[in-house]
Amino acid sequence: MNGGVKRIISQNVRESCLLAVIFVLAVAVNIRSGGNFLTARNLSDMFVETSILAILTMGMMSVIITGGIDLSVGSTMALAGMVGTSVLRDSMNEAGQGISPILIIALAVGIGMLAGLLNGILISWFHVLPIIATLGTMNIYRGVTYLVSGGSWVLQQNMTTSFMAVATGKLLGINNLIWIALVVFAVNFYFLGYARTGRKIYAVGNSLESAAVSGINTKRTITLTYVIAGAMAGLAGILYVCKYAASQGETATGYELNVIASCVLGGVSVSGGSGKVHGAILGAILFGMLNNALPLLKISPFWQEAIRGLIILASIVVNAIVSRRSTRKVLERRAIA
Amino acid sequence: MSKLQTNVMAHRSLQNERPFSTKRFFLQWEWMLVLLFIIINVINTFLSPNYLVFDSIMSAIQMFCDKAILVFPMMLVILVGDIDISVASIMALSAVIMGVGYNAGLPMGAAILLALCVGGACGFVNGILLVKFKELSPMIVTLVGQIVFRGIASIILEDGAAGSFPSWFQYLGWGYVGRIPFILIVVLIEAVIFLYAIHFTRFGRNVYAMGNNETTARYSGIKTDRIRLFIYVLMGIFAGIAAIFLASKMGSVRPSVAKGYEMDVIAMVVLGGVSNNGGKGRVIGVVIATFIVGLLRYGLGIVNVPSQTIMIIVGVLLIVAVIIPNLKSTLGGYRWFQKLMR
Amino acid sequence: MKKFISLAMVLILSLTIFAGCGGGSSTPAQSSGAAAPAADSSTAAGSSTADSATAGDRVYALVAKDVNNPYMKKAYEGFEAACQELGVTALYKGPDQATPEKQIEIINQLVAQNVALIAVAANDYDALEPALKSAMDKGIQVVSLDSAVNANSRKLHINQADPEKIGRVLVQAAYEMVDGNGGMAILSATAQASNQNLWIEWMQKELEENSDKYKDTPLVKIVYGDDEPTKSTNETQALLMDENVKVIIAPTTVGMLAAGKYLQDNNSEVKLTGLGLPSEMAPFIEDGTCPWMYLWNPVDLGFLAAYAGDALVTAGITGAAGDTFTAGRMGEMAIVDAPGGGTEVLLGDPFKFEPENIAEWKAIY
Amino acid sequence: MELKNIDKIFPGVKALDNVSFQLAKGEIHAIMGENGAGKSTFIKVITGVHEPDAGEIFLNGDPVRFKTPKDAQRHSIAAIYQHGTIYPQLSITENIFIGHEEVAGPLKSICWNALHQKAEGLLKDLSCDLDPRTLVGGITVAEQQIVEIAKAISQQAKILIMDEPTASLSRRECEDLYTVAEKLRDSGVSIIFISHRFEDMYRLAGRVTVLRDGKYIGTWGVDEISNKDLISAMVGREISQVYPERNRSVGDEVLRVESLCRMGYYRDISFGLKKGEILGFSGLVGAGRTDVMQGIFGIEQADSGKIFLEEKEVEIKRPLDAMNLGIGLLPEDRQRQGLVLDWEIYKNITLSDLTQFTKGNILQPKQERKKAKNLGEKMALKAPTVFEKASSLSGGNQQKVVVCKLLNTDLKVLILDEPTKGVDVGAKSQIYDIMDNLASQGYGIIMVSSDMPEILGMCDRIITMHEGKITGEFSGEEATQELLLKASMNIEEEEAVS
Repeated sequence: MNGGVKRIISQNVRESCLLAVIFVLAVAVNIRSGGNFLTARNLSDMFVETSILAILTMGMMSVIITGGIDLSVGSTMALAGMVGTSVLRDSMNEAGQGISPILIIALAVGIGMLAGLLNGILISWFHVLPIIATLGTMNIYRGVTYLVSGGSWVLQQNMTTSFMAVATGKLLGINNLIWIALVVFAVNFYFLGYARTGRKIYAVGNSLESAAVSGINTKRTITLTYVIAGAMAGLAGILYVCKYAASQGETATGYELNVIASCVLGGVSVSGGSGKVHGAILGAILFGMLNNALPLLKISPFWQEAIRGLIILASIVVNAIVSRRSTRKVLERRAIA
Repeated sequence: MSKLQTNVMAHRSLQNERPFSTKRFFLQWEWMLVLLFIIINVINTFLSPNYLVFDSIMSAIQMFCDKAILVFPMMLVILVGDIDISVASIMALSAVIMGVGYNAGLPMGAAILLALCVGGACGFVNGILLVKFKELSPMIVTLVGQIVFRGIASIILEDGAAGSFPSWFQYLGWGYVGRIPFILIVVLIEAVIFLYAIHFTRFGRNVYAMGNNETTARYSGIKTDRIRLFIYVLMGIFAGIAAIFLASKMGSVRPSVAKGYEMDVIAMVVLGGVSNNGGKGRVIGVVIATFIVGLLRYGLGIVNVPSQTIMIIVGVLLIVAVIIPNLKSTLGGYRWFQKLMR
Repeated sequence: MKKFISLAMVLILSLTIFAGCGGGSSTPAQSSGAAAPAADSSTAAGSSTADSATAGDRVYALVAKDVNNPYMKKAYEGFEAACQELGVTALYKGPDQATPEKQIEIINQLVAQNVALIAVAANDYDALEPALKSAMDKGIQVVSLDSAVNANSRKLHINQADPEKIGRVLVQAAYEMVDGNGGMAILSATAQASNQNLWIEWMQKELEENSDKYKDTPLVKIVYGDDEPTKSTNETQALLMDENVKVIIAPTTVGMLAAGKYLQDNNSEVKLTGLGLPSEMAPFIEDGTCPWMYLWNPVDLGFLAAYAGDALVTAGITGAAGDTFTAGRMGEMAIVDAPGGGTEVLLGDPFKFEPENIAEWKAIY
Repeated sequence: MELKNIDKIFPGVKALDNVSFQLAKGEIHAIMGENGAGKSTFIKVITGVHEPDAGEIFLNGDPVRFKTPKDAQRHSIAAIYQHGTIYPQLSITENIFIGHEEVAGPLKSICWNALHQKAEGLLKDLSCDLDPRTLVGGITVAEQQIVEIAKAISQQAKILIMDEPTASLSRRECEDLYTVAEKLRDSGVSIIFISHRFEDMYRLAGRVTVLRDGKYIGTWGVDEISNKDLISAMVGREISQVYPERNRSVGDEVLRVESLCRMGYYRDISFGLKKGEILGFSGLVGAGRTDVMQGIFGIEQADSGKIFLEEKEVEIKRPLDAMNLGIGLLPEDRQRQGLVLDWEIYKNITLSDLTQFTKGNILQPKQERKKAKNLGEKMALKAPTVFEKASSLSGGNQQKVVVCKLLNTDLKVLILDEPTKGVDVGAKSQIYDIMDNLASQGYGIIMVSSDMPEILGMCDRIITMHEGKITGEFSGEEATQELLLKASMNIEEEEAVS
């Protein structure tokens, strides 16, 4: 048993460290904030906030594993959210009844997938660099969102209570959003860890040529990752507008950077090929924690951004150093052999 | 096929001159840009009578020239195969420090110098991180830079604004030489300098080599690290310069200035035909592209196309510009495409 | 090869461009009914060019903080109505993001179209000065509304309500809501928003001047939600961690909405007041999360702006204190000196929205 | 399985010229040929990586077309590639089973424990006791080769292709491979076996097919054909003729290296190089020869050790230092390290030193082209103009361009890492002549090569390396394939070398 634990830790050094950091930070913040942090209310708030980020992170990580990047998730969120809620609004009757939330969510996810598909095609079939392609679509999707919205917002009174219940409702005393995030996490954990297709993503990220030679359809795999990212963005988008009961053109502007940041915090290597699902989720949690803790610590709003940035910087530099250490170990082993 | 033939009929003596071929001359991305440029202007003039007025064009140019200043160093960054998304934040930081410095009693000249130094320092930070930690991608490093630099700016100035610069300072952003905006002249001079540096010097050649194949460049004895560091510092300094002109344009500075500039700049460079895999593209192309984007925005604005639609158009333009050079490699396999080519 | 390429380029480009122009007028189609104003604006936009081209017809332009801000849309409704009465073309412009840089560009474009009037809701108090000045040099009248630009860069400011009144009345409201016992907190927009900061100053003044009255209702904290739902919610959350906070003042529609939603979801005891759109805030006023709040009528604000501008353009007033003009149904309006320098027209006192009247107003704006 | 007159054309070269080939069930069929004879391309056609431009493939009589590797896999054809297809950041198990992992349960989920055990088993058969959970990036080249083999075996293919599987294996590991291969053969698997090593062939193969310059030369039963005939079949002429006569006068020492070390790559490397001498470095792939050269050239600086140039100790931090001192390196992988592929020939040539072409900081393309022309013609570079893109040249000519690039700077020491890799025979002998020529001009030349005949044919002195250590030094006269092989294997295990 103990051995088993040892093995798990030895194979998840970075993740374990991350977990430790999170705990230490939590305690520290709690003390500094006079016990306001580790309260049931605040924790649940924090996790609800984080759950959306976590969902996006799950989507983004597979893109990053293939060595790509998706800057368009923020815009995709807005688009999916806006379309979903607009449909909902137009479907509402006087009694405040409308299409069932499930359908709306499905619709949003679908739109997200379409957006992702476009990205994927541009990148894998037309050989556009991910950053450029998604930079372009970022503008496009955002613009389309504005056009769809016609410049007006969809607000609480345009949403059915059943729809808003998605974000506010609880199951076993835990907010639905958290449940959804957990499900996404579980699925992704299975997909990237235990499904052939999932492993192919890693293969492609490790070495495109090798993957091609060993009969993996690289184009399809890459496209798939962007579709996944898009789908997650769609889901996150609709949940986002549902949570804040307001859907606007500028919903989630610049959100993509948070997502990328939490992937990086979670040790997903941006050069592609490696990154663990549980690592990424921890990264998201850590990032969410920062967002939640900094105001709690009564840190001047003007300091928060810089602090956030420095913490990310620190984490990636530490990551780099750690991995250098490990390669050095390998060399030593070789030297002895 | 054709290549095979050249090999077959190969002979011992090597030609080191080749006749000027109009075909080769006109088969260049730049000509398409020129074409595009003309089309846009035609369409604009045709859509709005207010478009083709010398002064209004000039003032339009004045509007996007502060971005144009960033375009050329960004071109260098992309040429070596990197990307820098922290420029906007560097601008904000150096602008803020300049403003604060001036309001703290520094002479304007010193404040300007300060801004340049700050910009250079930021660039140095990016560069040194990338050189020392080769495993980090430029995307991430400059992303962090983007967050941190603006963060520092907002620490310094909090919710305040700095400014009330001396009156002559406004000339930088708004002044005219005759009927030509001062800033346009600055940009053109800059363009000439970069043209020279990129196309006619050893430095330029080395940069292209790096962008095409960094390993080969290293094996050929090029100090790749030094060049990369230099380029990022340069990027930073020019961000500082842009910041100065922006400050003069806005008359006052806040930590929030120049948000989103980096994306526009990158778009201009890429449209200019600077390959996003590095190592390809020309200054002239970038110049044209800058004016295309700027005047397109202006033209559409002047016929009151809603700004969200303009977003879409620019986005599409960007992607199309990148796709077209790849078309051959993408569709080359398909019969119908090969037919089209004939 | 390349021939084909350039051909493709031409095609795609012209496509995008016409898509663009189409996009403008196709807006109403896509946002059926829900966004009537959008429809109006863009059609107006479409036509206006033609007019300003052919007849020397005047164009009055309203530059919004950003083009997707419903509050601004409301203002434009009034502005447009006024313009129709005046028989001039109304034009609605705004950047896709609320930044001064982009507003400068837009102002520049308007100058190029030689519109007669620019009414701007500024994203920055000073930054627009050079642009607006050059506009005025070209003989274009400039008024600011909602959030002002500095005195040198405007003929006249249309003040939705006396900032002093707003500041004081909000604090008094908060005081009543906690019956004189419990800390206050302010959830503002961006730290740069000029009008918010002005109101906050007045709130603080109110607190200082009768400090004995407010001794049990101290101002605990000022936070900034950057007019962004996520951040506003996070900040609200952080505020609630502090037991002293019993009431939140949110002088910004976005912040107020976010705060209201959060309080409602956690059915918290903390009260909320501030400046919000009735249509947005109705649910919270009805369920008592926000007992009452204030706002002026943005439609009237736009309406007044148009008439004031028109007076500058046609009636030959210079926007000096003491000038008067008639603003259609609103009757005679007088120009007074503004506290921050320059001159302004006052729309009137902030209007109080409470459970009794919210029902009727939420339908209107 | 049968292939009929297969053609494959790459820009600039006809890699396969109407090659035919039969493979019987349960036979081990060796394919032999020089570097660049088209063996690898041939394999890639069979495994569907390349589609043939002409010709057809039959499996058990019926024709098949392999568009993608997947098609080939569906017909249960598996291959070990010469340059392994490894995923450095994935575990050994994954590398072995990627693409065909066993899935179980309703979710079709991969059961790692089972896989790890299977992997362990496979490795055991190859008597290699690595933890299948370790990342492949962290094991030696030889170990990676073994993983490759395990991977191929794991696919339970009907047809198994091994491209140079023994290239970097020690004697014992080879023996294990042989036994495994025989086991497979007896179980009815057909194996195509590609190797430079004659004893591999004699030990395993039933028949041998020879390719030369992409052409099919012939197929013989192993016992029908003598070593000598085989070689001449491969080379096309008497082997001795390929190499220039060795009548160079060796001058005094130009380069000396003393106890050079880089942790994990090589240990106390010491040797000297004289003017006009060609010094050969022989050894298995991954023996650390390339690393040593890169150490000397300043690509990856050595941790410790001294380098003397003409008796003066020098410090080489980066390639530029080396080049300024007059040391030039022709890198192992010319496409990745030697050339800027979509640059014109002349730009490539002058890249190594542009200072001589600048007038007050401004480049003088005319002068560049002139120099390029001169060098190119000296090297008998086959190209119409100096404006051709490097990518459009054949392997041999590309290599010549890289050589020109070296000669563009004035050097004392030339380090040539696998100079004839993937170069057609004609160009090969030209390159040999060039080397001889340069040597007689007084250059000191180091030649790293895995191709024993060429080392034997060219070098005045030969140093062998194994696992980062120098294991032997022979004069050109005394050296034989046998000796070199022994030295390149671990000296300790001195069992029967047939």
